[in-house]
Parts: sequence; structure tokens; C-alpha cells
Amino acid sequence: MSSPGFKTYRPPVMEVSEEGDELLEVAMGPHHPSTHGVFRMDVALDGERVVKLKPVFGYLHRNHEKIAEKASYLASMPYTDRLDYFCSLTNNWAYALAVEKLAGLEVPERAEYIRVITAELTRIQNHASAIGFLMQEMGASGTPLMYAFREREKILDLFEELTGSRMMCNYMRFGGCRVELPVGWLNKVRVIVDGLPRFIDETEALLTGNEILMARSQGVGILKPDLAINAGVSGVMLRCTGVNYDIRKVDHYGIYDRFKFRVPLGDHGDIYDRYMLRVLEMRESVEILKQALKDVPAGPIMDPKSKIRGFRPKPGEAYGRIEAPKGELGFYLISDGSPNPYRYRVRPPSLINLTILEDMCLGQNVADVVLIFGSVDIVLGEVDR
Amino acid sequence: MIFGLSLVFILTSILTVAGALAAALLRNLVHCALSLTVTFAGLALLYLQLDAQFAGFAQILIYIGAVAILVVFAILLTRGSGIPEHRSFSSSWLAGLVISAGVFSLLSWAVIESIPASAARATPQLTVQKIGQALMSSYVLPLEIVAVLLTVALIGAVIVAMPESSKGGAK
Amino acid sequence: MLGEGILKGLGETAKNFAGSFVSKERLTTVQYPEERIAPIENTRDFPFLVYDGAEDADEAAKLAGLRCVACQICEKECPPKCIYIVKSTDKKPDYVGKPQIYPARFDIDISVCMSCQICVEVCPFEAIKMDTEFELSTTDRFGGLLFDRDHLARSNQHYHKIHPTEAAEVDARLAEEKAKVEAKAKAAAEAAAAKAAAASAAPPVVKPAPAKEPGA
Amino acid sequence: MTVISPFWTNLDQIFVLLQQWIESFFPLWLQPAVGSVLGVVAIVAAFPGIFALTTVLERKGLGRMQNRLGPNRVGPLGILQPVADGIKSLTKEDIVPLTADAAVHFLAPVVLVIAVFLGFAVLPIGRNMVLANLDAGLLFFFAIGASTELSIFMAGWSSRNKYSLLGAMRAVAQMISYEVPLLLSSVVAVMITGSLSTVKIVEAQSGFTGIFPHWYVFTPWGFAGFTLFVIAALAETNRSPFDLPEGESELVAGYFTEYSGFKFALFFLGEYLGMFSIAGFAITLFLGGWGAPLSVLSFIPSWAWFFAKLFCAICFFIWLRGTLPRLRQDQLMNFAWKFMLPMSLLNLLVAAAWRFLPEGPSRWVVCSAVLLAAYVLLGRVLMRHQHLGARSYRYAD
Repeated sequence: MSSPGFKTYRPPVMEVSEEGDELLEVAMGPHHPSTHGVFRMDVALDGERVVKLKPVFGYLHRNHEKIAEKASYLASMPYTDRLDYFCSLTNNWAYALAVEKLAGLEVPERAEYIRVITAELTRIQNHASAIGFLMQEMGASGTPLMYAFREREKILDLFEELTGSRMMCNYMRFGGCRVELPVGWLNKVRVIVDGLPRFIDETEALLTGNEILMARSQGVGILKPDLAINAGVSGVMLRCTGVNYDIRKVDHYGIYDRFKFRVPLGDHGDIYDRYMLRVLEMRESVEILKQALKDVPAGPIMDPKSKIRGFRPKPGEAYGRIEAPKGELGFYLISDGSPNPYRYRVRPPSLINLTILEDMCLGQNVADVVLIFGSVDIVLGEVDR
Repeated sequence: MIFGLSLVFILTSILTVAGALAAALLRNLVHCALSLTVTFAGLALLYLQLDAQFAGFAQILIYIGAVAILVVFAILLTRGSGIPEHRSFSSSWLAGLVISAGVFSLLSWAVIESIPASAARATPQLTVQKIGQALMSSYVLPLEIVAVLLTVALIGAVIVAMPESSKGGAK
Repeated sequence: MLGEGILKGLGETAKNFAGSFVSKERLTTVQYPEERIAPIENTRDFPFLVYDGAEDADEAAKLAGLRCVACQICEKECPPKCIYIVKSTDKKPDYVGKPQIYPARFDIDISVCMSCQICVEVCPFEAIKMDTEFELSTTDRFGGLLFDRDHLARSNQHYHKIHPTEAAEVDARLAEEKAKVEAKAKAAAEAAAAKAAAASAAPPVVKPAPAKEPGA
Repeated sequence: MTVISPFWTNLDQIFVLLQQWIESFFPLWLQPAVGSVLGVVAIVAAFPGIFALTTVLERKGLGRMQNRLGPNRVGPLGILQPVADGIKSLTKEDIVPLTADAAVHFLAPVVLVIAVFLGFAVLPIGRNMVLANLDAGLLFFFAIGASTELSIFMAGWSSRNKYSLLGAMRAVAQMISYEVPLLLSSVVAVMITGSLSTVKIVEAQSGFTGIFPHWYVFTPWGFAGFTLFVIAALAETNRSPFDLPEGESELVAGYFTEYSGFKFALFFLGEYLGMFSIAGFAITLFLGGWGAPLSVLSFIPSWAWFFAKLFCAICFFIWLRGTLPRLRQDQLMNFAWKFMLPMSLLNLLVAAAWRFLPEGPSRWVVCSAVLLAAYVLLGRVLMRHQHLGARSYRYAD
């Protein structure tokens, strides 16, 4: 396939399959109803079977990393909300973790608890939405998506009460959190977390045993463990192939060691496994939240030593990573002592999970390409940065 | 009642003949197939006028429902739906005209011969029940033979359509 | 048994359908223009400048009470650079009475601002806070979304209305600072008075030192 | 039959009396023509009216299933929404692609709507309220049903667009392969009644034992036939789990991608009317047509029962649409040829056995046992063949 030149973009030339009959060239996106944002797939079809698939992205590139090099450390924090705009709090946490490693800041106990609580709430509403969108692709006209959004609204209201904005929280600072918990916020979280298991049971009752869902997703878009590891895939995509790698257990960052939770693993690596893993991870997050909510200590939420303005970390480099809902989200910073970083690099889990899209889609049906793409659960803000 | 024929009969026959002509003369193959369907519909209306309900509905079900779709699919899958470049009339159209005139005259002679005989008897009161009983009693053997024939044809079609790769080893 | 899962799913939607007539929890629609969700206290939309004075003060009173001293920290720290400040040439006394520069011009381009409230965080004078007003649609894409100083200035009472707890803390801190400054000024005044008294008791040969600027 | 007061019988025959009263104004030789014209006008008015009601019902029903309200801005409780949709589709510009084949592009929705309206001719809406009491009424309905595929193909091919071509091919393939189980599952009712006429089928089901009606759906072969008929009907009208042709997620809108304005609305009218006519036939064949569900209630007019059952059928379609994801094309075909066809053939055998077995519980047990065993066995084979099934998940240490 000729790569598009910079001067004129020539559409991919018409391919001829082995049997010699002409391939049907279909470009899915960027205005296709099923791509999560602006993403294009040039798919060559032989009848209904996919012969060649070239993902084309970059439509949402906002030059995030170059801007970060010119801006101060604090000024990049609100931009991290815009990376994976479904989970702004985990993005903030990853960036704050990287800067704390760079500058050697300590985070008080209460801030650590708040970080775990907000991160797990983010994970639940992200997985619920991911399942909802996957079912939407399968044609279930929005009912599972509306179930997910009903719960997501409650969690977003919690975020608004805490940070002031539903999706663009900008809440973490280097060495803690920005604002003290409003009065009664923890009780509201307890009420909502108690309601979550009922929502997960409802979703499972609606979907897990559904024969049509099984027919459409079992054995479709299979990912082999070795390919997943070599491609650097992370998160649910990696664990659905049976590889036991969860950064919360590997890195022991934050205070995850104090909580007892399990990491579900899949055996087949197909779409049904990814769906089930997301459901089981939601249940584990509820367990973590229950344990975390029991003993949130009093105390400061900000390391007194850390300064907001004129923050000049000593020269050096640091790589902070966390288990974001989409996978391993990492920030690599090089500081030369000046108030703005010399190099600011984001390791986007969505982009890296997307590199193996063609391997999963070859030989599958065109209706499944959309499903496989949906099951990877990506957000274009993070893919294009 | 013009020339002893009812108005409705004249209209349907014009429709049928027009459909047949269009099927022969139109350039675009899919248009021909669709006008062929109009002819089948015209035939069905003629049956219904003769109060042969079962024949009329069977005609619609089989010809419009299956044969027309088959013809159209055949045209589509063999990439024949493009506009043909050469003229639709072959060079030896004169010979074609002579042959068709001959066939037409033969047919019309046979029709005229048979009219006096049938005009005497009133058309029998036909109900679907009688057809069913006739099929099951006196014509049961031909029915079964046709059934076997159709099944064999079906299986043959499936084998022809099976992709080469699977025909060899067990898929 | 084939179809068992589908029947369970159907039962689930039926339960949800019936539930939506019964329990409020299963019918979450808020009819926006007529019904509204209770305003959440910490909400932040776009910044506004705080001034100490009456709600319906006129231009001059607004300017007089304006807390902003045009130090341009927020202009430097704002990530998308949507604040534009021009310093004034003369000075006006601030809430403590000390003459301070004020912004002759303070523009925020609402279409660029991403309401990240970093300006609020870095402002040392509690002069800029986040408003909860979100119905800002205008037909004019350029002028309509460029708010100038008078459009941005809102009273402290408004601030108390939208962020009660936060406003109370800010006022407490300002009052405490004001008290400290006055105490210092009073102490300085007494010291000056004591020195003046001592000087008058002593021979009047020495000219009394010029009265020190109160609260310098 | 319990004695029913004349008031109720008049109410039951109100439309028939109305028709005769209007006919009396015309000369004798014109009366049959006027009668049939009135019948046609009634159908053309009633069923598009139900179509309008269904669009609102569908959107509100789906909304309620998804914990939201559904349209309530246009008119009280959103009742006038169809009027708004109608005006919108009328005023929208009707764009025909340049390369499209104009004649066929225009004819496709016309043929679809004509074919679907013809299907209502043989539907018995109430006691002696059927437009054309044909001797082979059911055969007429299936013949007309078969010609709607042609119009879908015309739409898909004439708009000369990759997506609509794929959508049309899928739709026609799906409808053809589901027509076979549809016909076979309805043959069961014909076999027991002994006639193809829809009116006779309804009369055969109109008796009561105790207070329970003799509907076919209450017999084992009837219930199996009914479920097979409904599943095939869903596929025939491209509804809910089988709405693949306009699968939004892959092919933007299937065969009517290139249609806009009123032609697009005509396609929707055609789809919904197809849904009503096939639901009407499911009611006629298996749910006792216009018969009352309980002998006590048989004073209520017959057409009221028909429309009540139609309303329940519509709600069932909406319920399915709100719950089930969509099947893929090849799974759809497998299901038709590997599950529906064998089950409906077996159902024919069971119905034959039912007819020749003596009365009494023995034939009940035999028939239902055979059907249940076949269903469970076939279901398990189908699922295991593609090794589908519930899974258990392990956790890391």
C-alpha cells in the first residue's frame, strides 16, 4: 500500500487479492459512526472478509508534548485532563507521580487515600462506559450504554463536588491534592459505592448469558499472549490473554498494598474475555473502594514543602507510571533545573494497544472489525496527544 | 366490453406485452430484469382474472419472489450491470424476426383451433382444496418425483457454489 | 438451553421499564430548562474579579473596591494565556488603605479559557475567583466572548452566594490580615506618639521626626 | 355462545353497518365497488395511523427501558411527535445522487409500500371485517411478502453506493433464507384447519372449553410454530436482532443510505407496515385472530381484540429492540438453515402426529416431549459447534 506523500494524498491503490478478483476498498472513518472520535481505518474487503486494514490516526493531534516543554510543570497539569478525557483523575495522578519522583516529594497519607478513591471511581466509570460503547457497536440500541451512563453520572457528580468539574478535574498537585474533601463527600461516595454492585449485577444479567453476545464475541479478534507482550500491550488487553501483569501489583505505587484485591485473567484473549474482565475489574474496584473508605485518615492533603509557582526540580529524569483504566499510562520527564521540563513524554496505553489492531482483524468479518476496535477501548485524545 | 374482451383484460395484456418488449429491448440489463418482473406480474393478474387463484398466487410467489431475484442476483454477481457498449441489435435481426413470426403463427393457430371446444363447457369451480386433494391422490407420484428432482438440483447448486478450497479437504 | 440468556436479558429490561414508572432512581432525566440540578458548591466555569462593595455598585465604586493589583502573576501562569492585563499609571488605596496599582485593562478571552482555575490558585491577593455562570452563549464570536474588566468585576456578596464556605475562609483570612496591619499601624502610631511625647518633654531643640506613613 | 345483548353485537359490527349504510346511497351496480373502496380507505387510514403511534411508542418505550423519558416536547406527552417527524421528512430536500439510476431509485420505495399495503387485504381485522375473503388468502400474503425483497434490491442497487449495495445484498439474502421457516411454520396452522383462507383459520380457533379459547398457541405444535413464526417474522421485517441490513455500526444505513426526504420516510412506513401485517398474521394464525381471550369477555367487539393483540405484538417488537444486540450475517444464515428449518420441519411432523393421535393428555405429552427434546438437543449442538458457552475466570495469585 503506498504510504501517503506529504504533497498530495493518493488514496490507497486498488489491491488485487490472491484469487485475482478485485478487493472492495472501504474507508471506515473518520466520520464513521462507530469510531470513538476521529479515527480512520482503510479496510480492503474480499466479500465480507478483511484482507488488509491500515489504521490512520492523527486527526486529533494537539501537540501536547511540545506545549509542555514551553509551559511550567503546573501549567501542563490541566492539559493532562485532555489526554484520556474519560479518566482525567488517573492522568493527573500519573503526571503528579512522575513529577514527585523527579523532585523527590513526599505525599501525605490523606492525599494517598484520596488518590486511590478517585482513581478507582474513575476506573469503574471508564469500564462501564467501555462496555456500553461495545454493546452499542453490537447493535443493542443504547440500553447497556444508558445503564452505564446512569452510574457514570453519579460518579461525575461526585467529581464535580470535589474538584469543581465533571471531566476536567485538574485535581492532583505535586505532593498531594489541590482541595480538601468537601464536608459529607465521603458519605456520598459510600452511598454510591454501595449501589454499584446492584448495577454490575444488572449489567451481567442483561449481557453475560446473552447467546447473541456470545455468538458475536467469543472467538472473535483473538490476541495471542506472545504477540501482546512483544507489542507492549497493557491493561485489560494484556490480561485477557492470560498474562498476569497489573502495575498496581507490580510497582506497588501509592498505597495499593494495604488493600486486598485480585486481578482477573482471561484465557482466550477474545472480545468476550475483554468484556468479562472489565466487569470483574469493576467488582474488584468496588472492593478496593470499600476498604479505602473505611479508614481515610485526617491530616494535611498537601506536602508543605512543595511550591506551586517557581517550581524548579533539580536536573535529572524520571518515569512515573500507573495502571490507568486503559493500560499502563506513563510520563517520562527530563528536567534541566529550569521551571519548564526539557523533555515531556507520555506513554499512551490506547495508542500502543492499537498497534496490533490489524493482526486481530485479519480474516475476520467487516462487522467484527468494528467490534474488535470497540473492545480495545481507546480514546482518540490519548492516541493522538 | 370492447371486441368482446373486458377492459381489465385488455389493460393487463398491454402491460404484459409492454413488459416483455421492454425486457427484450432495453440496454441496461437490470432494467430488463425489472421489466421481466412486470411481465410476470401481468401474467399473475391474467390468472387471477380467470379466477385461478392458486395459479395466480403461486405465479407471484415463485416468479416474482424467487426467479426475478435470482435473475437480478445473477446479473449483479457476474458484474453484468454495466451499460453494454455495442448496439443491442445483432446484425442478423432479420432472421430473428422471421423465426419469431413463424413461432407466433404456430402458437396462434393452436389457440384458435382449441377455442370452440372449450367454449361449450363452463369453467369448472376450482378451489384450493380440490387442488390439494388432486395432488395428494391422483398426482402424488409426479409430485414426489419433482420433489426429488428439486432436492438433487439444490444439492448440486450447493456443491457448485462451494468454494474450491473447502471442496478438497473437509472444511 | 438456547435462548435462556436472552430471556434473562428481556426480564432485566422489563424490570427496568416497569421500575422507571415507580422509582425515581430508575428515571434520571432532568428536564433542563424547567428543572435544574441543585447547584454544586465547588463548580467552576469562568473566572471573575472580586471587588469589595455593594452588589449594584457603579463603575467607580467597582473600581475602588477591586482587589486586583495587576501583579500579572495569573497572566504568566495561565496555561492557554487567555488573560491580558494593562497596568494603571496612578494608584488607588486597597482594602487595607495602602495605595496599589490597579488594572487599567483586564481582559479574559472566554473562548480560550479552559476554566482550569490555575489563576485562582496562584493569585496572592484573592482577587480572581471562579464563577458558576455557564449560560454564556452569544451570537458574536469575537467581541461577545472577550470579557473586559467591568464585565468581569463581581461583588463579594456574589462570591459568598456561589461559594459560601470558600468565601468565608477568604474573608476570614483578609480580615485577619487587616487586623494585623491595623495592629502594626496602631503600634507604630503609639511609638511615634510616645517618641513625640518624649521629645516634647525633652527641650524642644530637636524638630519632631516627620509622622511616619501609617501602615507602610 | 352466551347470549350477547344487541348493543354489543351492533358495536361489534359497527364498521360493517357503517359500510352498508354508505353503500345504500349508491345505485345497486356500483355498491360492491364502493364497499371495497371504503374498506381500502379504512385500511390506508388505520394502519399508517398506527405507524405514527408506534414511532412515538417506540421512542418512549426505548427511553423508559433506558431510564430516560423519551420525546415529550412536541404536544402533551410527545403525542404530536409523528406529526413533527412527518412534516420534517416532507420538507427535507430529496437528494438523488448524480450517478444513481433515477427511475429505479424512485420506484423502489413505491414498490415496497404497494406490496406491503396489498398484504393487508387478506387480514381478518374483525368478525366478517376482511377486505378480500380469498380462498387462498395466506398464500396471497406470502406471495406479496416475497416481492418486498425486490424493492429492497432495487433501492440498494440503484443508489450506486458501496454501502447500500452491501446492505441490499445482505437484506435480500436474509429475507430469502428466513422466508422458508416463515412459510413452513405457518403451514402447521393450515394443516390443522384444512384451509388456506385466513377467515376459516380464525373460525377454527374461535371455540371455548370452559373459559379458555381454542387458540393454536396453546397446543405444543402451535406454541413452537408461533415462536418460529415470530422469529422468522423479525428477520423478514429486518427488526431487532436481525436488523443487520441497516446495521448502523458497519454500513452507515444499509440499502436506504442514499435516500432522504419523503422517500426515506416511505421506507420506514414500509418497514413498520410490514411489521404490522406480519404481526397481524401471527395473531390470525396462532392467537385466534379477533377472538376474545376468555369466553366471559367475548362481548367486547372483535376488532378491539385484534388491535389489542396488535398493540401487544408491537410492544414485544420494541421490547426486543431495546434489549438484544445484533447477529452477524453468517450467524444469521446459520441460525436460519441449521436451527429454524429443522425445527419447523419437525413441527410439521408433530402437528401431523397431533392430528392422528387420539384426544386426551397422551398426545400432549408426546408432542411436547418431542419438541422440547429436539429444541434442547439442537440448541446444544449449535452452541457447541461454535464452542460458545458460559466461561469461568481465574484470578492471579
